[in-house]
Amino acid sequence: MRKLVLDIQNLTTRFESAEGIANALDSLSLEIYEGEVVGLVGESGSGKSMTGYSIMGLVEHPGSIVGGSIHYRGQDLRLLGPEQIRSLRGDRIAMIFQDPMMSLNPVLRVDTQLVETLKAHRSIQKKEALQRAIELLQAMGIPSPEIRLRQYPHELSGGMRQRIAIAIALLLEPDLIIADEPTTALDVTIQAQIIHEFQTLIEDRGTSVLWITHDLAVASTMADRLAIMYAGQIVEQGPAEDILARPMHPYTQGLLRSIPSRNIRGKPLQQIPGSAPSLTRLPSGCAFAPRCDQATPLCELTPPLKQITAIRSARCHHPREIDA
Amino acid sequence: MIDDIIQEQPWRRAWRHYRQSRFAVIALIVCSIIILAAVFAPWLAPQNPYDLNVIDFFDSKLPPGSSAPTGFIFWLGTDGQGRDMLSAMLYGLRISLFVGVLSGLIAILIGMALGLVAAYVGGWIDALIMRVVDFMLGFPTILVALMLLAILGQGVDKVIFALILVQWAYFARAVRSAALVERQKEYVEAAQSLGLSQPRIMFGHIMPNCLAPVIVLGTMQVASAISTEATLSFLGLGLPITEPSLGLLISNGYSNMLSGRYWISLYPGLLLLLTVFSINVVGDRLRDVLNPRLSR
Amino acid sequence: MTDSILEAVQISRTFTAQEDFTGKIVRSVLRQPKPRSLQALCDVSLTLKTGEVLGVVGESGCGKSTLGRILAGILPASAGHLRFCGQPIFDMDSITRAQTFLKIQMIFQDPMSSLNPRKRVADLISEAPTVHGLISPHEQASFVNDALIRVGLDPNSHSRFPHQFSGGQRQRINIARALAVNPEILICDESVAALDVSIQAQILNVFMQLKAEGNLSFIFISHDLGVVEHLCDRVAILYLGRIVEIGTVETLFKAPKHPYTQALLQEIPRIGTGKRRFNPIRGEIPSPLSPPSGCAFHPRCPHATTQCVRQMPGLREVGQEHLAACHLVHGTVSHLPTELSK
Amino acid sequence: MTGFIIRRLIQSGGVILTMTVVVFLGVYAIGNPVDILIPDDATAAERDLAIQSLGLDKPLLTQYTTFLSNLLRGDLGTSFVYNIPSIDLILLRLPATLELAFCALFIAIVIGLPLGLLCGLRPGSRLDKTVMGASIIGFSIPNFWQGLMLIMLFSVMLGWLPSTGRGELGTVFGIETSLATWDGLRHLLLPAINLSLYKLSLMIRLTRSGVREVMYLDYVRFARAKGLSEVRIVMVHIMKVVLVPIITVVGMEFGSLIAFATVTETIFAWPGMGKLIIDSIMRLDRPVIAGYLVVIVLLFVLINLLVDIAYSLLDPRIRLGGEPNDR
Repeated sequence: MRKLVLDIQNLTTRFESAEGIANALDSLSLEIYEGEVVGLVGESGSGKSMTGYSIMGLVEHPGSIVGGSIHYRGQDLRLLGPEQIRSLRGDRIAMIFQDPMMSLNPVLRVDTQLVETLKAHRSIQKKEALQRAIELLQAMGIPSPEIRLRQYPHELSGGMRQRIAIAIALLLEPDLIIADEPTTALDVTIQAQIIHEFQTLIEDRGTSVLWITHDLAVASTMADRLAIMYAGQIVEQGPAEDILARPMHPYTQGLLRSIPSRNIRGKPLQQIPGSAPSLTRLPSGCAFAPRCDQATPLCELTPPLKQITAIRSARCHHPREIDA
Repeated sequence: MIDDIIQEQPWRRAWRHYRQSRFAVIALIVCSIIILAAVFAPWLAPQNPYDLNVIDFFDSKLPPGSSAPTGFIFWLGTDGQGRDMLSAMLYGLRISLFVGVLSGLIAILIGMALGLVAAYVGGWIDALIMRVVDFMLGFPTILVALMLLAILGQGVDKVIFALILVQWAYFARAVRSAALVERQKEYVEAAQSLGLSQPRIMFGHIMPNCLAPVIVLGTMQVASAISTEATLSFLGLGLPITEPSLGLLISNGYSNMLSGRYWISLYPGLLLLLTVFSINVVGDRLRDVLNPRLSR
Repeated sequence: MTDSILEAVQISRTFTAQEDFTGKIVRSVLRQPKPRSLQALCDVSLTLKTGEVLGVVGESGCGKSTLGRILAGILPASAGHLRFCGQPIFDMDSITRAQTFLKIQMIFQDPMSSLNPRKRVADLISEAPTVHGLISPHEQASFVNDALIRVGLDPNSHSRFPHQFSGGQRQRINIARALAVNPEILICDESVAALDVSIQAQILNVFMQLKAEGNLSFIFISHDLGVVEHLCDRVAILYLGRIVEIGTVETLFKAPKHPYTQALLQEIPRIGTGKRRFNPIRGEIPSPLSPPSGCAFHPRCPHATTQCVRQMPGLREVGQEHLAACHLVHGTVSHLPTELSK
Repeated sequence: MTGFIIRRLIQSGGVILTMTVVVFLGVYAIGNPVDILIPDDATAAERDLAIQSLGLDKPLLTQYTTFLSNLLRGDLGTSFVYNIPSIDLILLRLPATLELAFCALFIAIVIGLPLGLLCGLRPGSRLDKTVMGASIIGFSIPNFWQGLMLIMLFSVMLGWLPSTGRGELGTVFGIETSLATWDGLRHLLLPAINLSLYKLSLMIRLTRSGVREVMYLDYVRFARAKGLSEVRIVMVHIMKVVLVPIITVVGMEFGSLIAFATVTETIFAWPGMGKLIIDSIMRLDRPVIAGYLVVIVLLFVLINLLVDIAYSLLDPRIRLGGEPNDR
């Protein structure tokens, strides 16, 4: 059995505002093993990005983690002091964000932003740090990295910037990378390039990845295991191919059926009716019940997370195996 | 249950947000009282400070709470001419507010029209308007007003003219930048695609969406205009002595202050401060409430 | 009756940076070159047949949004002409032209910014038809009612503001507003790109239902090949302002001829392939400010020859209703390595 | 970059030229210039002579060109009151005003920046609420009244500080300044505080809103995710971005300080050019007014030019000509 890198149990992150209390994450449990790519899939507002921030200790006011635990290699991150968390961030656990235009500081040169990351965690000479940066940029498919290093972010294309952000995340060879929709803003051909380079690098190093995305198709080409999120909860979890072939939760089933390529061309798409509920006004019981065509009176009670097989679990009263 | 909040209209939502700051609500109340006091000054003031028949020169410079031989009590004392300070202040407030609000409103109209035209028409018209705006904004308000009044001379109309001239550019710039942002939005293209006329798009669609910054800036500018007018009057370049605004009252009392007759200058000053302060607090809150980045 | 409802003939569009007086002086003092113009579209010819859905696919900066706006009459074209039912639009007098463009409506990408936040739904929908005299003021209420039902919205929501709706509902309002002036063509510019998958399916179904009703033709602009394959009858692939390939969805998706189309199709992530490694083409889309010589795709093309560097390929017939702009494809015979044509 | 500076130079030239027209019209063409430019006690013959020598009988355009050429030689007429060339008079008073404005700016920056930063980092905290409330008072108090109250409190009631004049001057590096002597400092303190209060409030608010805007951006979040220390995040990633617009505002505000110094100098009898201009307006000493306007315009244009250059040096997006990346 492979070793656990990250073990999240019953994590609850809450936001309080004038509109009410919202559980952005509601008793979320997720394990990530060494060298594993976990795809965290959900639609907007499902809490998938908040999962990343919660792990990194980057939940900002007015939000806070109110329950559960996050163990990184046996160490509970919630019990660590700010300085200890900081020393883990970027070193052992790194994160990449969605918008390549925004994740680099516009007034600092690329080399500054790379070197400062190394210097924050290692006592290293600037020259040596630059050398490592150049090697990594090359591996990320950036031509003539020496020139790129001396440029400012706005002189680079979106794809280049995202490559640099990924290189920064990989600099210290972390155990775990949290990638929050890193290719969503990019074109298909650039997305393919970046995924290709990223995959090569993490496989060489055996890095674990939490790949957060709204795009099931992207997740399916990347991930070993999938976790599907709806309204702050993981509603279904299991090996990627297994879930895509035999989804158990009605939401996953609906999601898969609404993807055009899964339907017969020109025929109406099967759709999930309605829209996702606001987190401040969740229905009691199963959050998906109002949109679910398989709902029964039982669904007015909150469904527990059911371990259906050794590797599959779903948060549903009536999980069914249906070929999508 | 869901519908209570969803059905809420934009203005009501803004008010709900505004209400959350008790400080700002108090400021709004104070502001309203001040405006009412100014509007109804002739009915509220115990004495008509312009009526020479009721003013007795022997009552001059009486401290607060003194009473005249007629039994009339000067709650805030009297000034150098023997006028009741409270009455003089109410009338002064009236003039100050009149000048500030009127100049602000006219400046808003001019600035908004020019800003919208600049943003929507673009090209050399935009360039021309904005060069003039930059030119105006390059020089501080007080300086332009000073020079203008030095050339024009005193008078209510001249002060208002000067204040309009120094203010319109702020509105033009604010409206233009708001309108440029709005113009990029797809609803403008949708309106074009639906064959709506240019004026209809400009005034019916774009303008209502540019009002938030104008309201905020307008509030702040009225406060600043009142303050500027007071400064000009204090320097002796603003309103004539026949129409004493708060600034002029302060100026008149200034020479008496060092001899201990503080009330002639202090009370009008406090009223001026309260007026400008409460308007600014309201404006500051409006900025938070109407900021689209914060409200969504 | 003519077969084609809208025809674009060699449409081009250049954007030139505005230069003011001081700018000119500075440029002459420093002996700088004239500001480069950006060729967003170059000789784009398209025919939209009555009742069909024509997809326009491309990556960012390929000019697909510019094309949509020119076809909808929002942007003027720099060159070329448009024919609506055989009539040249740009030659019409301004009133007839405006009436013609009213028949071509657009559905935008961002369901929020495409609705004026200060207007109620009823006003949003009824403003244009009222202004154009299509309905009289006392008909408004029932008109709005019908329009909302048609796109699957609750008619009681007519007095709400846009922010009180979810993203999918807003896009339905957009559709209702466009339909309110009885258009014959809908131009959908990335109309489902900003929506979640489950909502996207709802809106695509609205489009398909409208298509089934038979009164509308569509131009569907998208970067999402899956959606295009599902909805469209024919598809045009744009690269750097030019059409590189155009054909029916069946032939183009099954046997793409242009190397760019092949790369696109190969590189979209699909469900069912399982975990896999991509084999991406090199390089990035060149800047339209300085397009490459010859075939614009040659710096990235794995098969580029010296001819590709020198000479711009024209669109040629490569099959039935199938055109491609590539030197290496002649008729049905392809000179490309066969494994790529799969 | 060179293009940018040339562009600004041309625009500055345009502003100066426009302003000379405005000054010319304002001072020479409006009203009866003869009454203004010629002393009242002159005889009719002297008047005619003066009109001819001043060229007032010539067409307006000719008069303007004469005005311009005189201006280029630094000649704007002689003050009626002091009977010395107006430009000389103004340049004599300039150092006192600059000294005052610099001190006020210094106070505003040294106190305003850190306070604004602290408030911005802790929005909604008690410190933030107090400082923000105080800053509204700061820019609500009319400058002149605030000056009066300062005198009232510190000079009249407490008797700590003098209320008028510039005090004893010392010489540092060949420049005469009140900063060099204890007496001078005591005289400088009140007017400097008076002048700085408004700018201080502005500085606090600008810094705060800048910090608030930047601190939630993705690149700050990314900097946190990289594990940088909080000090580096605040001082480099946040402040470097926030300072760019602040520095330009500081430059602009320096100009406005010189203008507002007119009020402060009047109240505190500070012998700068602000007091001079008010006195000249009162006495209708138009050559001095014209001279003041010309000096101020040149000063402003110079400041704006420096600010623009500084801005383009600080912000790489402008410095490098910012080629549009998309579309």
